[in-house]
Amino acid sequence: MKNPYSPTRLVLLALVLVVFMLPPIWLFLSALKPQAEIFQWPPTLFPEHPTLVNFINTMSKARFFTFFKNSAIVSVLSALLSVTISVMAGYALAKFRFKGDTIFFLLIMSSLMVPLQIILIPVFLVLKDLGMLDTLAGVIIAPAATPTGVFLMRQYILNIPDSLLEAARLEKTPEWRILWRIIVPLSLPAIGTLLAFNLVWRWNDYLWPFLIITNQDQWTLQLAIANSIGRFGIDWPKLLSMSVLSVLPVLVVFTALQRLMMGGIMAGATKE
Amino acid sequence: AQLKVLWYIDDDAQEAVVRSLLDEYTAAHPETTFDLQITPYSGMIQKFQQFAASGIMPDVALTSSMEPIIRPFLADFNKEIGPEWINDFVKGWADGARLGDKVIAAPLDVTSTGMFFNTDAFKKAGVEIPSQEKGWTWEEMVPKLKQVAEKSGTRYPLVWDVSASRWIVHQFQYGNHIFSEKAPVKVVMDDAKWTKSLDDFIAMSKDAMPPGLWSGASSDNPKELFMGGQAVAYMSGSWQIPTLAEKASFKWQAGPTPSGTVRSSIYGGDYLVAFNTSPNLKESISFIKWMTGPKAQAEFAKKMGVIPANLKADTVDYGNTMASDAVKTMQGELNASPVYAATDQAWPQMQSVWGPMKAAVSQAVAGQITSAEAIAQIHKAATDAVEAQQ
Amino acid sequence: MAGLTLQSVVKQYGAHPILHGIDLAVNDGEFVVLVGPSGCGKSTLLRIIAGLETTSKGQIVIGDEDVTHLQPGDRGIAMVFQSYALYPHMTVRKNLSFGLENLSLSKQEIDGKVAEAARMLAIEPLLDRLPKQLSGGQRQRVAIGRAIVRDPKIFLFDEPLSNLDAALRVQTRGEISRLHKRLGATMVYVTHDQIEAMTMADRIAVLNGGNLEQFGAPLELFDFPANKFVAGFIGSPQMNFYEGTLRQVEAEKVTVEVAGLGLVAVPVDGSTASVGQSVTLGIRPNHFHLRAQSPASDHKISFRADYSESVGTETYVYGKIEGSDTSTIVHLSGHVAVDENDLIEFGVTPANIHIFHGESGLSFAKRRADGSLIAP
Amino acid sequence: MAGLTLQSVVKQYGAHPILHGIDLAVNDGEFVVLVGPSGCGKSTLLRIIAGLETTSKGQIVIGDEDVTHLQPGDRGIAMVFQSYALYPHMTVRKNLSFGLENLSLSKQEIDGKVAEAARMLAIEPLLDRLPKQLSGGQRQRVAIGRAIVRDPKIFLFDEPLSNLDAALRVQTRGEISRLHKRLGATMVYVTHDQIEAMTMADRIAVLNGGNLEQFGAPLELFDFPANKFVAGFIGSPQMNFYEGTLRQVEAEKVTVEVAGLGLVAVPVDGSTASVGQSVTLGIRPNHFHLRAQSPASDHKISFRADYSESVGTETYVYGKIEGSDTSTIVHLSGHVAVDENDLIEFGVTPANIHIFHGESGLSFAKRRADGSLIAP
Amino acid sequence: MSAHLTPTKTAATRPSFFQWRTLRRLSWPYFLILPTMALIVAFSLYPLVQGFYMSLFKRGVVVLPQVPQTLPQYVGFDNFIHLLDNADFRVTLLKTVGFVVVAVPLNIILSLSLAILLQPQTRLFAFARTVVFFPSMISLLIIGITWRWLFGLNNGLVNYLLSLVSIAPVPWLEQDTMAQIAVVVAWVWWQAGVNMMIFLSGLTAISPDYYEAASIDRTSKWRQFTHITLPLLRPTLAVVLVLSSIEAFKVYELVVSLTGGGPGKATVYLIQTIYDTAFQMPMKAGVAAAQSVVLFCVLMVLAIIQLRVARSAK
Ligand SMILES: Nc1ncnc2c1ncn2[C@@H]1O[C@H](COP(=O)(O)OP(=O)(O)OP(=O)(O)O)[C@@H](O)[C@H]1O
Ligand SMILES: Nc1ncnc2c1ncn2[C@@H]1O[C@H](COP(=O)(O)OP(=O)(O)OP(=O)(O)O)[C@@H](O)[C@H]1O
Ligand SMILES: [Mg+2]
Ligand SMILES: [Mg+2]
Repeated sequence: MKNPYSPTRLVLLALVLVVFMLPPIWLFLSALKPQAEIFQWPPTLFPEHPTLVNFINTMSKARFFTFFKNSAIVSVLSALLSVTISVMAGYALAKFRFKGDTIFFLLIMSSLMVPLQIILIPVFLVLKDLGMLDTLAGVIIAPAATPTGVFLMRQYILNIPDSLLEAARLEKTPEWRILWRIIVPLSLPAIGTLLAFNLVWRWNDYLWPFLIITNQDQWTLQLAIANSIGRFGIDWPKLLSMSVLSVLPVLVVFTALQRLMMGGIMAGATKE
Repeated sequence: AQLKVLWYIDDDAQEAVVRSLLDEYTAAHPETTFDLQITPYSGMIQKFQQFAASGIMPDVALTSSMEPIIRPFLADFNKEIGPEWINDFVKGWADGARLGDKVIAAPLDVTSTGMFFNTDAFKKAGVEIPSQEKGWTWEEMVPKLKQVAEKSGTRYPLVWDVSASRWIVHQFQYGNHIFSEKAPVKVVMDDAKWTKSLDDFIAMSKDAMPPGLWSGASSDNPKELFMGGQAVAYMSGSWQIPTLAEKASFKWQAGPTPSGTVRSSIYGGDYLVAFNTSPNLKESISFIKWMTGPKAQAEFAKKMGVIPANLKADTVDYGNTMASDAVKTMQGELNASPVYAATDQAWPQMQSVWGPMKAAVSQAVAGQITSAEAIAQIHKAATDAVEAQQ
Repeated sequence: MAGLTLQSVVKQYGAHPILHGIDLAVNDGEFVVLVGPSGCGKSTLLRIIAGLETTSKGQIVIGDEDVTHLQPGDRGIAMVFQSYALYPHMTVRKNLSFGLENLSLSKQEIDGKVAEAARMLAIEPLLDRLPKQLSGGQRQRVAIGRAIVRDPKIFLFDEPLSNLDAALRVQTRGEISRLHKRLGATMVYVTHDQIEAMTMADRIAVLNGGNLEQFGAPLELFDFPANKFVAGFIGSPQMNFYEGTLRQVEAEKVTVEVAGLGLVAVPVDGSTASVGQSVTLGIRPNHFHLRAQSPASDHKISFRADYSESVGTETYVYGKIEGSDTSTIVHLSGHVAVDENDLIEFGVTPANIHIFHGESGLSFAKRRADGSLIAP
Repeated sequence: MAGLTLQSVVKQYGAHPILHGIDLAVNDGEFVVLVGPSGCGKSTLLRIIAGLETTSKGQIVIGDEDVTHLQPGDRGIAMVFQSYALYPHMTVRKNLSFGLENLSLSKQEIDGKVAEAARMLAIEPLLDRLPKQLSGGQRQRVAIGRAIVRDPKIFLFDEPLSNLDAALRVQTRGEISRLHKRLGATMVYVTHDQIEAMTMADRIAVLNGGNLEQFGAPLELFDFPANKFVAGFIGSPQMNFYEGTLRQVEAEKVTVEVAGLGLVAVPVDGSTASVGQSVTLGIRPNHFHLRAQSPASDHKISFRADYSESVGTETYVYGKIEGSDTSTIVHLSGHVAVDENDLIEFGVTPANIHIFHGESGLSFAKRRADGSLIAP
Repeated sequence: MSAHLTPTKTAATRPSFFQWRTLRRLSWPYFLILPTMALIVAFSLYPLVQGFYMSLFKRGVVVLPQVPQTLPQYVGFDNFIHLLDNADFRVTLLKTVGFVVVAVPLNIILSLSLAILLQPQTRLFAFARTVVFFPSMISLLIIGITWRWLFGLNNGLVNYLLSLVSIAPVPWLEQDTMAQIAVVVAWVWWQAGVNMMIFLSGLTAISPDYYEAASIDRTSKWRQFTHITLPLLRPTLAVVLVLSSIEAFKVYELVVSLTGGGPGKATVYLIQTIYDTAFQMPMKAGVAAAQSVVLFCVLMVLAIIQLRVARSAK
């Protein structure tokens, strides 16, 4: 009965679209400008001489694909790892009562409050002791435990009825099979969303790769983007084109996984 | 063996230059190969601290400052090559490589800070730029710049890199410097004089520079403004020459950099360092020696558009008269500079003053603190640094 | 198949006791229904049998084996949950075979068992559907099917019909009963639905506050409740209770004085009673007969109607017995027109009247039709 | 107080019609129950009356006022939701007063109204509790209270009891009925519970697929259903239906041939019928009488029992009429022992048999007890 | 009913490997939680404890045994005491709190409004939701740089657009308050999408019955919002409040790339101070550690408050 397209709503909607779309669009359009035009005064919104040269320059460097590949490997594997251990921990915290469960939960949540920036050197020493420096494995494993992920999974798994697990136990199902065949498939919406989140987090992450990686062969895109800010200035064409190129895959992944997002997980997130 | 070489760059072209030189060395010395590791410049300090904390060092690194924290790891070239070798280099920059009776770095290139002008704009406005020999003072130059800007329709008279080392040149030119020129290092600041110059600088920033440029948060990029023909003059340094030569769409020239009570630039540039933790120390030293030797220096300087640090390097032809002239002018500014233009920045203590200095100046320009407070902060940072080193 | 014996099973959560020592012996092949008010411990008892909860004290024996410390999966038990607990992401077929895959059976054996169960429950056409594509009754059958395939010694049901609507409930009730007959398996069934309990059970166990109040055949509980609680709990609408005082005690008969009813002589065993003692008198709503249709030997009662509800085939009249303050419900068959404040005359056969000790609530013993005395 | 009239109310969602033109006139002070299968549009109709949905066509008149285009708040109605929709974060008192605060009433007036409603519903001790601290029945009363305080012209109830357990349901049913008597308000009540409909309604409206099938007093619907749908829908267990063919047609009687039943003569108006036409014959489960107790004029039926369920006071027997394939349910009062495959002889009074046109499903008209003809 | 009891074979019925199986069953949850705990301890808690320990020393980031002046000196709680009379740190702390106090409510108001505005389930609104969510998918570095550029005083698009309608250039990043506002704006812009999503799920969880009941009661839209939506959204609000407060306290990358902390030090917040103190000043790592302890405690207190709020809302 309520018409969602009332005039006030549409005006507000237009405003929202402008405010939220303008900066990314500006970024994108600027990447299509030749260097001289990027800082031209008065500025142009639409490129006067649109060109793909910035992209071509960026992509024609063989390195770019290495960075891209590294980013992809890191974000995919790290996200998978992160989701896996989050599901495990979330399951344990949601469905088992064991000695210390609250303490574990509090410890995990408290790590949400530790910004990496303030513990860089101790973390670096740990990484060194574990032999993870300058390896993609380090970038994949070190940031994999996310309190947010554990929290989301726990909230979601809480909603899976106990009776399903009990039914399975009555049927003599081994615990690992319960996890793999019941908990995992039933948490798919949450897993999908968390996966999407993790992909984005890891893809956009700068600090961890910077901390771990020195060798350029293992650089991720974000390192390459940061590197376009030099000692004496910014390599704008490179920065812009890399930024745009780095955002595109995220957008694609998100659009693909968006359906999962809307339904499942958020409901879990807030059901306190 | 394979040497791990840590480097920072400004753009892809520079990386290519470095790689080609490394390849050249490998061609001549097949047993030595390189693993070039590029790091974002802003992360160098942190990287070095990580390395120091964990004791894993590269074999060779490029550095502009030899962070105090890595100094204990640096190989002594005096021991490895002999005490005479360092005398081959530009003195002001070579002094920075000394630590006590050691030489802990090899000068790679030298930069000079100075002024660039858009000569097209001057021509359009019908204003003359004085000759290098004649020079001019700030008081003479600023009104001229404004006049040129107005007449030529250029947006801004003056842009200035937002950087502590570009700023301190202005102080140098009024005889102000931070540290004693000779050991033992002491803070020798005359706060009143410093404050006066800072006041002048602030006035100038309000008068002739784009609004907000120096308050530290501006999104405006002095280089892009100048390159885009939006500024008449640009206070920067010799490293801009290659880009200007390649990309500027107008005629330009370097200098004369205005003077205060004296003429001054500031020594800048990069060093190569080797680490005594390296298992390949001998190879690293040989490479550094080659890289800073006359032949490689000339090649490196030509391609990078920098001033060779090695005095024996052949005269460099930068392939473009504007560029060659500019390099010569910039070099001249260095030669005309007082001793402290080299020593101030050469003291290791200076490394922990740059940060507070930039913050203090930009706060003063932003009006958050008075000039006197800003200078006091700089003074304190310097004093602290001296204490911390003892 | 096997019997099930609970020996003084005690359960407490923390210091809070839930079951106070339950003894229960279920025969092999018997259909036992557990009833009792909400929170009395029915589900807990069932879950203890299944092994989903541990006992605090006591033993559980299935067949000859003490299973008290066995894991749920090792007890040879199948349970049908109130929510069915079907795995929502698996097809019906997969739901049925999932548990079997834990035993080392060949694919063929599994398929065979699934097919057999599906045939028995007539869910063959549904095998490839997901639970969400099934109706409530179909889900119910799949849940039972999942229990059947495992060939358990004992079936446990926890209120399996409470999610179904009335019509489906009637139907499924019949199906479970027939299944029980066909499989001859031991079944323990929790419900709070009177009709389910009465129609399905071989024996009913009435639980109250963690104690077993009575365990017997449905009609025995209905006709010879052991105490006031069981009398009130079994039968719908509830038995009407009246407070009274014992005026006369004989071996085979006692006389009770009740406000509004006067002196009522009831043929029960008076050996445990003494004159002057307070008792409660109980009359089931359906034991009131219109005076016109009741024999002269009936006790006569005048009833003031408050309002009535008629469902076409039967009529409930709400009101009070003249001279008494206790609300009374009368259940008449057929449609009877009653208006507010109507005075209706009823007769009640003395043998249908129950008497309970005022304090303990225990029944006065009655004689069965065959003359044997029922010990409460 | 005011009556309510719906004039050819049509509702469609998109192109999909939900209500096909409902005409309904509810008298002032009447208690009308809406029943019908799930999805037939009961809730939609109620929400249209409340103004929560717009009509696609047609008018809604309350008292003398056309309210079709008024906002819900301006219609002078109150609605009790199935979920009660009590504001969970407000105390009972606040829940009751929340709606009143929208009218410009003084604090005193509001308190007065709340106190009165609370007294009427006996929820005074609960006024400072939150809804979650209430039992199901108490919540129900608060929800009603929230409706009462506003002094609405019309009360709407959407399955208000379906969340309660059986016992509470019976009790609350009585309370709503009494409330209706006391307030004398017009009430429209949606339920899918037979007994609720039969016991509470002044008149019942039977909806099916967006059409009004019949609107009349409960017993009229039970005894004289307008068509096969209503006949099947009203009464539990459902009426038994048998397919047959019309063999003989008279003004006051028709004769039908049905497999297993043979030729059955039924006293209905045959004026609209023709010989050879296919008809459906309907007999309610409780209209079967044991032969021994049925008069000779009854139609005789042999019945093969399948199984039976006994609830102490009544017995349901499931099986088939000999010679027929149609499942039949028989409802007998009292406890009757029946075994599988027993052959039972029943009699059915012809006047209790219903006949429906094969195609349209419309009833053949019957005569009331007073001899008037019931037009379907 | 005291029926005969079947004799039982108690002793013989226990499986021989009872102990082992029990052990395995009991250790299962620990096994599940192990990977997460291991990583969190290794890369978060253990370094944190080390950081706490560092706060008791006067030392630099790096300790080199071969260089005596880098060796830590135990100073007890001096570093904390210094924090108290360090005006700079106090100012930064206050500014950070100020940022949180301004940005978080704004963020909540905006994202809640967006959630309500974009709630309808049509394609257009679904698209709009994606658009609003999009910034959260971009790295903060890029966000900072883009906004810095848009906000440029002399070369920014925003001021250019303003100049087209003859509004004088606004010093977005050149004036203290404006720059602080700019950081808030960019941060809110970046975070709004995530919170909007959480609010949306909270909103859809509120039964429409309440609104219908209220509309029958003639309740105005605004009263419905304040008396029904807000109270029922309280658990969601608590979650969003705490998560985004923690996030706001940790604001760093955005500031560094947007204002670099300027103008002057106007937008230097806690993490940047800690970072700069530790990495740019000699022998100040102990002080930085003390600062992080303070930050951790503030966040902990916040989280505890959240637990309280969420519990009382239940
Ligand atoms: N995990 C638990 N911790 C503490 N008490 C519990 C727990 N589980 C159940 N109880 C309590 O044990 C008692 C019995 O619960 P149970 O579920 O067995 O009742 P029930 O007879 O099945 O009731 P219903 O008919 O409502 O299902 C209740 O009072 C309940 O509150
Ligand atoms: N918003 C809607 N859009 C489309 N169809 C709807 C909508 N709401 C209800 N319907 C359809 O309208 C029909 C009638 O729905 P309504 O809720 O009135 O049924 P009902 O009689 O109340 O059923 P129940 O007994 O299950 O509550 C159903 O077929 C339903 O699917
Ligand atoms: Mg239960
Ligand atoms: Mg409905």
